[in-house]
Amino acid sequence: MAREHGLTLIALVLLAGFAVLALGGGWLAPYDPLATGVGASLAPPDVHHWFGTDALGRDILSRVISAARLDFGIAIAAVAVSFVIGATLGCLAGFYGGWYDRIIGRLADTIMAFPLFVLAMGVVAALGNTVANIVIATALINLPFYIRVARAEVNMRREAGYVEAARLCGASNRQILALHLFPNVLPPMMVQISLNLGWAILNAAGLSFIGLGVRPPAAEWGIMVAEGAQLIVSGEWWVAFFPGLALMLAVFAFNLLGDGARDLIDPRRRS
Amino acid sequence: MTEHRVPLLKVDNLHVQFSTRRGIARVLDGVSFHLDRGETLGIVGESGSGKSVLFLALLGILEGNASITQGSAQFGGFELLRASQSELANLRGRELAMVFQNPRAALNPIRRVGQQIEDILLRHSAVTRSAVRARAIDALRQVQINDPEARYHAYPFELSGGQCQRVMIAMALACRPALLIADEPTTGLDVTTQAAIMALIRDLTKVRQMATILVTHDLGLAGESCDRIAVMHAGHLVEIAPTARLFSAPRHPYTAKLLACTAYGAESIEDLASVPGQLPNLTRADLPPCRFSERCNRQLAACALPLAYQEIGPAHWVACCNPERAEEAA
Amino acid sequence: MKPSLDTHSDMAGTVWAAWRDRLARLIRPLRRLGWLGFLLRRLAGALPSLCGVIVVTFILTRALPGDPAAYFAGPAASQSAVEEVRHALGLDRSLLVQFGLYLQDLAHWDLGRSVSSGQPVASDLLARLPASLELTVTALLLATLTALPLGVLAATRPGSLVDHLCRIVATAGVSLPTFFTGLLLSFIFYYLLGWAPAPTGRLDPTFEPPATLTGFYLIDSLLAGDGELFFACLGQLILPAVTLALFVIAPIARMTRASMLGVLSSDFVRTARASGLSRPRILYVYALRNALLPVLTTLGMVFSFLLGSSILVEKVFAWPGVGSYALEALIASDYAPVQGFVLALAVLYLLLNLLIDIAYGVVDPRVRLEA
Amino acid sequence: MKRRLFLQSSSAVTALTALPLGAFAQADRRRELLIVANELGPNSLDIHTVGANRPSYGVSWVCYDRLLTFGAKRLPNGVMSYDFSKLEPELAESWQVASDGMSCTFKLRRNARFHDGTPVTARDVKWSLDRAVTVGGFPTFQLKAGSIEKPEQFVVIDDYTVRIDYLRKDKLLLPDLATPVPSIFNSELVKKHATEHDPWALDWTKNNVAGGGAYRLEAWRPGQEIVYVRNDNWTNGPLPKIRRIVQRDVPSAGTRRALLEKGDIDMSFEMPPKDFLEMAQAKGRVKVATVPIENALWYVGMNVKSAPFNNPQIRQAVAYALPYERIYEDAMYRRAEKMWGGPAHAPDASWPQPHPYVYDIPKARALMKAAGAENGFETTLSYDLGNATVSEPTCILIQESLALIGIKVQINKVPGANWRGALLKKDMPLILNRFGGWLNYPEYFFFWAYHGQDAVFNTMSYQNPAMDKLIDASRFETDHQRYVADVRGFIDIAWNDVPRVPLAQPALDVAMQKDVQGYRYWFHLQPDYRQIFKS
Repeated sequence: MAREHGLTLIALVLLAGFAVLALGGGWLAPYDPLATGVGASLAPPDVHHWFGTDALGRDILSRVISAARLDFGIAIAAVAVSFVIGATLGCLAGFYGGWYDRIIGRLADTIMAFPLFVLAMGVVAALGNTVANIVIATALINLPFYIRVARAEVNMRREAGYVEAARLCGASNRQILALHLFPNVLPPMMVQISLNLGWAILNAAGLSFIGLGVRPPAAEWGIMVAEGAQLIVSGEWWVAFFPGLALMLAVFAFNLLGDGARDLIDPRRRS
Repeated sequence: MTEHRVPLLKVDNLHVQFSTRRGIARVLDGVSFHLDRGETLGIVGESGSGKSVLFLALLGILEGNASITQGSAQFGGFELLRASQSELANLRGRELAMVFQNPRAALNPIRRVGQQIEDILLRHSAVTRSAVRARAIDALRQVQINDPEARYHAYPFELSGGQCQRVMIAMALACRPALLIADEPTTGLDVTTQAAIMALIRDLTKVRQMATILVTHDLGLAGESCDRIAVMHAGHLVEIAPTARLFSAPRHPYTAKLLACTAYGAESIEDLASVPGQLPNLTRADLPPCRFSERCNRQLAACALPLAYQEIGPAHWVACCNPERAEEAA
Repeated sequence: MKPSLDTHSDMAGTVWAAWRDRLARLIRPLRRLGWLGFLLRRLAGALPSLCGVIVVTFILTRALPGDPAAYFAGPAASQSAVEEVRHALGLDRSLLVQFGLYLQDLAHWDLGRSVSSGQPVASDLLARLPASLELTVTALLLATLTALPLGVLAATRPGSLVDHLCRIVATAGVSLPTFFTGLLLSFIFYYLLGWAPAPTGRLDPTFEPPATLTGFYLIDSLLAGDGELFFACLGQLILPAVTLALFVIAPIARMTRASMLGVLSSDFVRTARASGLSRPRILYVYALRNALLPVLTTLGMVFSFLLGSSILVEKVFAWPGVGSYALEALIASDYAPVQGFVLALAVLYLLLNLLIDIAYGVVDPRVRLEA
Repeated sequence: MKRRLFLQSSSAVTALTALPLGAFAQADRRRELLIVANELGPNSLDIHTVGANRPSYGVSWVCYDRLLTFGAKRLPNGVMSYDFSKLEPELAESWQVASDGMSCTFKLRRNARFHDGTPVTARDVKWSLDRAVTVGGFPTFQLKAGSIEKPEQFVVIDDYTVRIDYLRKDKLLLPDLATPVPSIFNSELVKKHATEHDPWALDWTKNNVAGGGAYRLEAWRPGQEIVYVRNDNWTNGPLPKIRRIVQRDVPSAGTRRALLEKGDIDMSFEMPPKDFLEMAQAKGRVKVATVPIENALWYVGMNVKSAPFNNPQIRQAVAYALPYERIYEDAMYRRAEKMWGGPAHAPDASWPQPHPYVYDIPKARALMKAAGAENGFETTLSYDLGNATVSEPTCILIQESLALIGIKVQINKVPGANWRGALLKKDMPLILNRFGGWLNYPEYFFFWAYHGQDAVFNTMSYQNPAMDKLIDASRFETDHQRYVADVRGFIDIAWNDVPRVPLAQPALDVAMQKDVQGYRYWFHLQPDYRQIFKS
């Protein structure tokens, strides 16, 4: 039990660290993350540049730090969008059933019928590679998960006693949904949100890797790994390694947190 | 006269605790009783009183977070609580068999019932693969299942609840155990089927001279089938007496209340609203020695002393310092 | 009173059983049809999704920036030459007309022609699909064979060190971007250690690919009886398959663990334990088979995941599959292959789900017989 | 001829003696096998087909023959190159320009055969040239550059003689015949596959080779690999030494480098400049051959049609604000020729030559002020994602540098194939691009890149009648003095108006194993396997 919480605690500490980086990045970074030539190009890690420098002599540590804000920003924005839209649609589908359910269900099915990364690729390629579009694409592919979770939770509870009671007390459908059903959706959603945050970061990085990510010279972990990828062979491992590590740790932390949350919520674990 | 015989099962001062998120729950606290060969003992109590845990502990199949802290359980002279898992596994199903409530869920949903019986036969008897099928069908026939050859191939979901319970009984009796523990065998069945199942258990155990323990909520059911009845409350065995005596002269306040309620026609203990309060939270640190004391209207200062059993009649034991007087219940 | 009750219930039982039998005999052929009907219904249920996919794909590809007409017209073409090509390609018609043309072509299994490979998309996809399938299926097998034991191990010792270790390993796997894992693995095992063959696709250039029977090199080389070739193909396959597998071990292991935990605490496992059945029998014959049901559903999800991330892995390992094909086409704004690819994958995904339904039916008689 | 006979017999002897020695045979086979890995493979086997990509030119080059080819020369750095000044026979045994200079007669080799054994005749030549000038698109455009425009120009005299009539005296005509476009097809074979909709059977030649070149096609798996096998009956040049060539598509540059360094492939053309630099410096088992690409330039283009770049002073300010040296060092890794800091006026008619601008921020600021733009402006710098390895760092350096004179630049990467469409629209204010011409003349370059005809490569939409006049004059100028004056004239205009600022002349690098010999640079930048052998 203690170990389990230990892992979740580690995840929280990691995420708190990343949050500090994301919020205080500009103040913490030793150099301007965009300035070229602050060091020799492709210098290995040393006292001045802890993570080394990249091909244009930019400080990788500063770039990794400043990327935290962008990556977390993308992930949080994407998850927020899909949560708001997905939960709303899911609640409507679960509560009213009928055509609502059919149409919203089909929408979710259609999205799910695509390999999701492919869909994200297509959306970004079609709309153009701006941060906003990456957010939209990531939000879109996460949407079905939120719809399904919300729908299932609401559907299960819509005949529950307290809902009937509320109805008898004259609560409107909207009030019942907002006050009595929606709160039940939140706990399983938290799990989904935590897992999806990690996934959103991975997704944005994957898009960057294939050249559909944010624009240069913005620092973003995925782009940095992609830039560094071709340097691994010639031995300049640090260019890809540190951003890759940051990326992995962030996703790892979100996943651990999501797992921890799931164990708290999943009744099977309580037995 | 009981002292002269070696009982089939003798449980002495059994303590079991669960470690839960909220702390340690002492779910069995000093439970002692014995059972003779061929005897039928009823164990009654509310849900959560520890009746099922008692037998899971004896069989060695408690959940991982449970531990037996104290006590002994002699089965035919064999110490169950200190036996290894493999020794226990050899006993289970062969010497000690159990029938559970909710037979549909208690059968593997995706395995043919015949195969499930065969699994036990193959495990415990020297039956050959070629002969095992006939034995399984025979076991089905003995529990009076129609067309056992066809039912052999059925999956649990294709059978009615009563049929499933018959299959469970067939499984339990397949290796002719010395003791059958029937844990709420009729829960979830309709009334006529309940009676049929009880009759089946009674008949089969009688024919084979097996000892039976019937775990139930239903005092009436226990009264119809059992030689003696033990009453459990919150991990304590509060009273044990021959059936007739228990019904006529219950001494523990809890038993008395139970009987009073039953007299008003409540079907089972679960329906009783009139026993005030509910089972205490077993993880509490300040649990009183008598766990009924907080629900009891006969509380005395002596109730704060350690719980003691007293034999207040022939084979009649009660764990109460202020038992009801015999006349009152009559 | 008791005996009479007994006979009564038994009589009722007999009558009921007789009826059941008669009924069973009557509906047995129908049941078989029901099985088929179940599949047909599943297929029909997937049709709206398929239509949705077709529409979305069309809109998406038409929304792609870039101008195929300019590409086709060649490097030195004037604006008017481009317009001519545009007209020839039908790209100057209204979207609705273009969609109609697209549907018409689809009905003839014509997925259009790829600009970048110069081939009909359908034949490109057919030529490349086996490569992708060989990779993803191997990865899926690899992941399943690793994740199932891991999940079972974790479930039998919940909260133990093994459980947490499994979780950390699996979570770390899913936290690694596949392209990063792929690069790292090939750097270590090919460049530094020299254990793996060069990441140059399905086969070392010094070998001839086996005669195409199934398109799966592993199977074809075995059919051809060429052991050396088989191991050469296997060698090329290992790193990309491991890269992909690492990514999906976590969801399978997690689901196995959760499902096993659920099943292990279920009544019928308690019955099995109370019957003294051996531990392996309880674990594998009783618990695992039941626990597999939700795992099967997860496998469907995971496969979709695999197809998505195989794109990145194919890029890293120069794997000539449909993923790298679609990626190149997408970067080149080559409509037809992207469209064809997405459609093919959606169909593949639907088929896979059907396969999972069948597998579900095989494992779970309730689905098979109650359908 | 004698030499080839000797080679054949000697290889037969080695083959015979080597039979019992398996290992030796293996090594021998490896020596006759060339494994190449490139980023991208061909999308067509026929350069005439619509949308054929650059690697397809390479297929045409080795699987087909032309009437003429170029000779070879050794460059100062020791690398062999084709020689633009020296035309040599390929299918034509000899050729003769008429005394009036208005036609040229070609005598074909009598022993030339297509892959299927059919003799190559004058009818095949006419059919192939007819096709090239008729199908439209790139082949037609390319031949037009040498004034080869109409089927009537090609006259069959007899089976082995063909004459090309000139429309005008164009010095590019004969060199144009040595480009990959006028490849000679087996016309009878191709015609069998012609249809009403497709009279030139382009659909068929796209997937089938109907040539008589030094290599036959063994297998083509589009997007995966192309495999050539030597045409042992080829007699239109020295028989190649390499018997079999496997050219794989390996999209990841890092992987290609690893493959080379491990010795698993023999050759690779496309790699980031940094890798070439390091491999060249490492002096390991890999060697790098580097040749500046003739008539090609990296440049920053400014759209002169609209503000702010319609102001020449702003364009000059940009030209003074580009960090040439850093781009050369950090983005191109010196795999290029410097093209800045030259004299104020073009000293000669050589091309490309350095422009007079240097990195000088104060001067740039002054020019901005003079243009009334000292407060700067915002703009977008676009580049082709296909060239990202060089373009992206270059753009970042430019972005940083232009910020110093108040120009805020957004970087916009355009996916590869959209690039051409984007160029065609001519609405990008600022671009980084690369352009080169096959035929090595300055006026050829300027005709595409600066002429007011506004071809797609005039990405700046630059129009200047004075320049057009000089370009047109120089194309057909026969007097050398006047020609040089014309060329220096239009170069000076280009330097003064700076619609585009050249950054550097790119180099073609090829990395190969030490034992790979005989590499030759060609203007089409595709590998010519015919000269390659292994030591």
